[in-house]
Amino acid sequence: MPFIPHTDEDIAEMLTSIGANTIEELFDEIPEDLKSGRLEKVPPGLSEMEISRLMMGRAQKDGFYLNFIGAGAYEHHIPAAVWQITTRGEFYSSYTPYQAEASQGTLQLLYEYQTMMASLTGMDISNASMYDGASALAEAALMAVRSHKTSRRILIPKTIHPVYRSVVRAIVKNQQIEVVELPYCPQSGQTLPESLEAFSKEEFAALVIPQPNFFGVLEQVDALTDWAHSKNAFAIGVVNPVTLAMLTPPGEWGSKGADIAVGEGQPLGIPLSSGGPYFGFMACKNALVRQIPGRIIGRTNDLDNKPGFVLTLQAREQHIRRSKATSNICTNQGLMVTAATIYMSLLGPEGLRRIAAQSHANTLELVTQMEKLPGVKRIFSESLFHEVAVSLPIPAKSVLQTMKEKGILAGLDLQEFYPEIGNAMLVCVTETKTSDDLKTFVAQLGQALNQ
Amino acid sequence: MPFIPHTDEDIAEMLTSIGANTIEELFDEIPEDLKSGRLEKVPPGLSEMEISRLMMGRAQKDGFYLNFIGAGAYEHHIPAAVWQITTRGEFYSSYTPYQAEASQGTLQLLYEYQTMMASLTGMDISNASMYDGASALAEAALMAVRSHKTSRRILIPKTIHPVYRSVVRAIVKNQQIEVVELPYCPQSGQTLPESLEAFSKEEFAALVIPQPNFFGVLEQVDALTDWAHSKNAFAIGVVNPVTLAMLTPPGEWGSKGADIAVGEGQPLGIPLSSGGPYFGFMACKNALVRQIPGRIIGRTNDLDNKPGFVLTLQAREQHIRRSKATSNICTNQGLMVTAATIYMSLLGPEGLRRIAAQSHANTLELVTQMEKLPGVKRIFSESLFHEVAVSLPIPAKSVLQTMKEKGILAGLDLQEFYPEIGNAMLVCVTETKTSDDLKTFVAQLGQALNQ
Amino acid sequence: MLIFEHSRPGRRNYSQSPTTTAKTEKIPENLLRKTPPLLPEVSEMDTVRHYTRLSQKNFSIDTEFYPLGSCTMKYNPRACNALAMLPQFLARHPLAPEDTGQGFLACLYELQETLKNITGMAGVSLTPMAGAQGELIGVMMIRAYHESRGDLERTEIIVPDAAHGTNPATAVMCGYKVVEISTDKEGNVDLAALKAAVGPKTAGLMLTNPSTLGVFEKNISEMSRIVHQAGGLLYYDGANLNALLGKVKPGDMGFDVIHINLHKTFSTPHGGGGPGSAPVGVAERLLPFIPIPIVTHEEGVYRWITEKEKPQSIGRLSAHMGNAGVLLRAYIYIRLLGVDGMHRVAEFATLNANYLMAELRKAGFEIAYPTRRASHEFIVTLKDIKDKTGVTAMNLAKRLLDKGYHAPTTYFPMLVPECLLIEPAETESKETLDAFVVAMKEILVEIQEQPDMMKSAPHTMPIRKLDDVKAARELDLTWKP
Amino acid sequence: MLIFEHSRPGRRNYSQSPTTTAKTEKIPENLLRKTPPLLPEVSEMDTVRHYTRLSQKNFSIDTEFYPLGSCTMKYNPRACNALAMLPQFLARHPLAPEDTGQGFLACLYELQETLKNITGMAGVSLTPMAGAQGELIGVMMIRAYHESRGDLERTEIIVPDAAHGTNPATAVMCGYKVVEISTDKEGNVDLAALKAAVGPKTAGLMLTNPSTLGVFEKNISEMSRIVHQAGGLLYYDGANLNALLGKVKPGDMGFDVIHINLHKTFSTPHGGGGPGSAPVGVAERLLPFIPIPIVTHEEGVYRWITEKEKPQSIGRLSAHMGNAGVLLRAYIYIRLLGVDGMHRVAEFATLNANYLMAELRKAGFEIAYPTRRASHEFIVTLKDIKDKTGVTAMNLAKRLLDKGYHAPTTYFPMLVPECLLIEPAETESKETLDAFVVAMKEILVEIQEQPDMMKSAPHTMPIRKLDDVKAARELDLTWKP
Repeated sequence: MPFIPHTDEDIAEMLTSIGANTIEELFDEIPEDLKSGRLEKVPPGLSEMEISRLMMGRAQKDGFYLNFIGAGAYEHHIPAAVWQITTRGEFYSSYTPYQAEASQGTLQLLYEYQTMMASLTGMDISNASMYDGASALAEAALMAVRSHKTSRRILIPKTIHPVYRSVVRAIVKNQQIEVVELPYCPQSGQTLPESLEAFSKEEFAALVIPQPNFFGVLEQVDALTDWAHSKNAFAIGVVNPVTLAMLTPPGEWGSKGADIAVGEGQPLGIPLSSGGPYFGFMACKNALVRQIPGRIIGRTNDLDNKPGFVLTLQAREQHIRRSKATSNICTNQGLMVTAATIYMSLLGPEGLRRIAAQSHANTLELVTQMEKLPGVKRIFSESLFHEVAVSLPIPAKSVLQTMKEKGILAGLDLQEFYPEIGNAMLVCVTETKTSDDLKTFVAQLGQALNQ
Repeated sequence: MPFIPHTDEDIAEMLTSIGANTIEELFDEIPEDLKSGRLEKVPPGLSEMEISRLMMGRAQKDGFYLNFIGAGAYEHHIPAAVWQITTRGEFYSSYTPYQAEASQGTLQLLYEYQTMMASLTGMDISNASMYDGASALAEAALMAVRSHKTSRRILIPKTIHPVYRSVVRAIVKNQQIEVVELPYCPQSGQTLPESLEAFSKEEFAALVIPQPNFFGVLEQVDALTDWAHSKNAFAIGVVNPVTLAMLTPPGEWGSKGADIAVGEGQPLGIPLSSGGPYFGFMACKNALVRQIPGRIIGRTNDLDNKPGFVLTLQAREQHIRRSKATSNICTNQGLMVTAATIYMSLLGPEGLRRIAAQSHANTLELVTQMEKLPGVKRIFSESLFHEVAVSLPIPAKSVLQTMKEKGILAGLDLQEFYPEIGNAMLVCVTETKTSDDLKTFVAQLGQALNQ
Repeated sequence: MLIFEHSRPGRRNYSQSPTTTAKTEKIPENLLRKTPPLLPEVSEMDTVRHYTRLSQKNFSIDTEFYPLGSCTMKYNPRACNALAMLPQFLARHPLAPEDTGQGFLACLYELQETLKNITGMAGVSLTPMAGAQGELIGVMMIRAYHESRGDLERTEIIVPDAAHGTNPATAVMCGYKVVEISTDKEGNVDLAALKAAVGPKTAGLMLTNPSTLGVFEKNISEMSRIVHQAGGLLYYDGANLNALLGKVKPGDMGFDVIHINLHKTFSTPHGGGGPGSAPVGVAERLLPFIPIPIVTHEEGVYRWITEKEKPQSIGRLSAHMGNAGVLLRAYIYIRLLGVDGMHRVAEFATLNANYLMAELRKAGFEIAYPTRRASHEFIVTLKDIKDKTGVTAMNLAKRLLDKGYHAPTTYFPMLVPECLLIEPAETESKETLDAFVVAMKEILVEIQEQPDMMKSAPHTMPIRKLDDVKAARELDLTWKP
Repeated sequence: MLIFEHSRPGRRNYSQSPTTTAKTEKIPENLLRKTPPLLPEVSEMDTVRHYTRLSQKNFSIDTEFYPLGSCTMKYNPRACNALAMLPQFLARHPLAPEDTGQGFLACLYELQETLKNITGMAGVSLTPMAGAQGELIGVMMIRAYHESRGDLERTEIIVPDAAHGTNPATAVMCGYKVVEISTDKEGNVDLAALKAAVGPKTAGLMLTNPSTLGVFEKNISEMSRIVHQAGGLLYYDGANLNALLGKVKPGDMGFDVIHINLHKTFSTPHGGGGPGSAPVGVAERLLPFIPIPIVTHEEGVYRWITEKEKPQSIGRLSAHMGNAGVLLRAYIYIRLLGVDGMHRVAEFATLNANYLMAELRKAGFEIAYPTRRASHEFIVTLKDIKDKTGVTAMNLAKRLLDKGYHAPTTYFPMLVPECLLIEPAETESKETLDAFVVAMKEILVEIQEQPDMMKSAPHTMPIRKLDDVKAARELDLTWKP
């Protein structure tokens, strides 16, 4: 009986106390015809030794690759301290901090996290996290609509991560919210402010602005933000937190700053892990504080006037407001935020800036080297950050396949999401790659193109 | 400046307080001619990311093998909880528990360890550990000589781990202690009680008795212990703690029980790790408590009469007794013992018994299957535990080499230590091996013999 | 002390700072940050020390008993964490090709299949990242189902008044109107109220069984008939699945869609409030609408099902594969339990709950539904105590902290006054339950003898009772230098 | 509560118990255990909970400042632990062939070479498992050296009275007589006493520099000359190497043999009292005697040096390769520091010590050697305070625990009455030192105003002052059921 500590004596004594003869008797309120009998497809139990052998075998089968895929999930070095502390039982196995006095560790950490994220995004406040970047954007859209009163339409550029667009659509759909897509400039790779002219007569609750965008290109965030505000729409920034160590934060975009900033928190110390768990972040201006979904931690005082931390503004939440809540969201991604907070503390502003700067420099270096190969060209003219879309003389699919066999995941085939671009792949280089790695990449790419 | 938190301002303020102009000035008492200047061969610093890449590369180079080598270090499954708890900062980075009030965690754990080890060995008391099994045996020999008064001679059978014999020799040599070796029976693989007759006229401080011995064979411990006592010598048992879940503990050998039990603690949850850190254990009868080296924890009361734990009998130790101490030993292997204590708690008596029983069963199964191959024979007739010496038709060296190329470390070549045995290897099977592993072993051995 | 208060300008961790090479593109000036963000400038040691100390201020399963009703705080096996964090699993990019993740995908596939068998559903999607998202997805599928049939007049979701707050909140997020129905004295849904509520507007009924009152909904088959006859679908909130694991399959009770809180029943860590994970299971008729990604298996090769194969799918709800690492932990837990262990979970969770209920009743506590069996949890009400002494359920909860026990769930479900919802879970031993009863008895005495001390509890925590009103009125959500 | 008190007969962890197959050899009945050992029968969760809680009762570097003189309690980088515990390193058997451990052996080889460069010695062996074993090995080599020359009359080892207790204990274990020499008022070895002590019986001198008094032995070159002229060898106890790292090489000071406490200078974890690791370095003339195993390197291949290649070696002192995993941690630490970081260690350790000494002096504490620079540590004496108030160094030490600081080393070195040996180490920040000074000032006030409270400290630990005498008189070393 794995994980069940009862001895035969215990069971007998407990049944006596209850006044039952068997454990089965405790289920006597369940109609017999509903009882399922033995589960026929659940395998027999394994010992920890056996499951360890099985999982290690599977992990080894999956192996290690030299990875140049980004596209929303980024490989950064994670300091050893991050997960050694995060997986301490007191963080790992604690519950949501409803009992504040017994949860000051988690609560203070979340307050620190909120402070870091608000500053990183240039916003006034931050919640204690969302599920992931995509769902955070969907919640931001709902929040904008809730706050806007008159419009239920959201403008989203095509330069946003394509899956984010799908997720937003899926979530907002049932609330009669319309999602309108903005085209991008095939030369610059940006959402041009001029393209907004077509919408100048219409009303929108919000304009979504990615920085950098899915192609790794930097958008004209000031003009876009100001346009949104000129139209009385909210500006929602979708940002990569690591790049914010170098780039202007959403709170400083345009003349008034964006209203809401969201994004994927994964780059802040969360392993790639085939896609999760990650965490989304959401920060906003003070004016929107009562519309923000998710948990929020506040500092207050105890009976002795000592400072302490509590979940606050719970009146927005489902367990109090039920059908009138700002969202049905109940959990955050507590453990991931624990890791991210420790990560940001270990890096500090200068460390994070260097991560960003070195990722940027490595990407530029790689693209410079790649362009020396015949037929390989950077597609977009505008400044990029740490991702680059490159056109190839042959389909990306075959190039990626060949390089994979050499142990390199060279990038993402853009065919599925942007077929109009032709043979192209999206390549990301972070600080984790050495100049030898870049040389290997270029050499293998050269060979792959010649096959 | 890795790990040094000083800002330029800090340095300036600190120097001002000291009244010095530069940090270099603080070294002004050191004669100039002794100063070494720049270290010319220490490499430049790496970031954590760089050293991680380096070490992961080296680890992958070393790879994984299906291991059948034992010979003093044993591969057992280590529950995940063991090291996740052991590496908690409060255990990992704490100092020796001299300040008892600030070290009750480590002290109580060590008291629990002492209780477990005393019971496992059948002894009255245990110390808080030694460096490793080999040095523990050497300390046991010194302890026997200290306690014996009249003899400075120790009888050690050749069936003890050959390196243990070397270590004992190296350590006791300078104290004018003589080590006398006992032959083994080439048929049974045991130290025969009859072989002791030759020494019946001589005086010894102690007889060392391994169980199981280096060949994996079970010794006639009752007769050997009784012989020692009949000669007024101490009986020192050298045991594998996992086997003690099934085998008679030293404290119950013969009519009075052995006087001292020592051994290698590694099988109790310590990874193989190319040889260390492991820990030695030492337990003894009450009569010898003031002669035992190393740390000992005792339970006592505090000012409120609440029970608590302290280092005790420190009057034996070097930091109090200096040149009159029982040993120069100062540290124990605290962190390893932390792991072993958690391991024993997770396993319990029945879990440990099953580990032992399954290791035993697997070894018997393998030897049965191996003996079906022509020219492969179990060498010794007496009962074995979880190791077996097998003779081969060709030199073990070539067999081991061939099997290694197939990813199997098939055993230890006995040539170096016991050239008289001929072509032979010592094979160990623990509970970690499946019946598929055993089949693979036999199949590969068959092929290796045919090459 | 906040981490920011350890900070000094110019301090940094050199071993965490990569050297930077010169190469930079000319990024337009207006796109570059002017002032650095307010991240702490502290040493690695100070970070480790600060967060290690903070962690020690938490209660957790690894340190305390958590009889927290509706939350199923059971032991989180350390092996699940260790094996889900094997370096190859951590390093794998979500967009890496399927043939570089066959080991990972095999685990997910087997998890899907096992959950289908356990719940009796026809299909399972692992994508939801939390219980609330599982609910959202479930109700989205209900809506997609009705819409696919052109059945567009169904605008209401029925929810019992005892339900989790997420149920009505979710229904609203999916554009539904919520109709609440009442509970009878025995803790069952009022069948008459249900009959009165259903009709052509009924899209579905959301239900937890055992209910949040800790009792099995005896009339479930009849309810299922009523709702289905009205053309509605049945949604199962899997929050309390632990009580029925291996005993009753939601599919057999007539449910059309279900979410399963892996962080409850399958012991993935709560992590101080997440990440959760809540796979959804569906009956045959909802299969076309199930969200992707889903893993399929053909001739020894695992792969993702694509949008093209599921054109009616409600789509994607996360950027990648939901909380993949949580799924691995649940998979490992299930393999450790095995079929025998699985059947025992509900048995021993139920044994523990009924034993604790019996012992607390003997100790003098009032049980809210004394004629019923506890499922895996039960309710104690302090109404009488409060009327007589002024000591509230919250006071008792805080006093338990002083005694080294996490508080039970308080004031939920709302329909029982001054309630404590108590769920011991199957991994706690009889001795722990007995020690908890002793503490509860001590508190009964303290309530009589020291009511003022009780009202100002806790007394031994790192902090005393906190001012929630001040927190909400004078918002202090970020530290300012 | 002891783990045994959570135990119940028949309870076990099923996931940690392998299934057993029938096969057993007929083991003679007398060799089989009759009664099971007294190991706890507890659940996995109870084990995790018990030891997690126990850990929280410890002070540690990860939670507190440890100004513990002579122990060099600096930050233990988490990366060192993580990388030394990579699965392939953990899984490798010590007797596995060398070609399956080239990565591991490369680390050891580079560690040997780096330590040679740092210490200025001609050879290094990594085998010693602790400082005391390093000493033992060092003195064994001194003995082997004299014996190899037929110089058999050297029976004495000279040790300053301020030395660590291990020094004289080690000399005795090697069969030597110990000759103690005194210290002058400035904390230097009394040169006259040394001259008087040396002679044809002198095998060697054991010395720590900086000495345990926290000051640099100024006359070291002269001492070296005296001992060498008498035919003796110089042994360097590397306990205080942190103060000189990258500044002075022991080899340049004339030492013939040295041990290096990796758990001090190279930041391997103390682990609650071990494992340590203490490589020995030797000058040219001792090279033949150095213990094995040692790693060598030929044409890109690493291998162990064998007994045959070192026929005069004092042999093996451990069953395998000493504390291999500790060596890996030290190697990683050294690579993280790099040459620049290495030079800074001593500088900042010395800066911290001199700053703290200056501040404590200003606060009113009496410094034992006020005319000297602190090395990486210094001594405060409370003799005056004790004479006036009865409050002892031990009382102050215990009171510091209440304030969240580990106590300094007390009553060592023994020749300074009521002493506190204080070593802050380089990884502590100025703010931490300043906060410590504040606490020390508070204590000065408390000594005056509340001497009785001081004498019964500590007051806020999990336990109050323990009865050491009872512990030693009424031995209770194991729990009995």
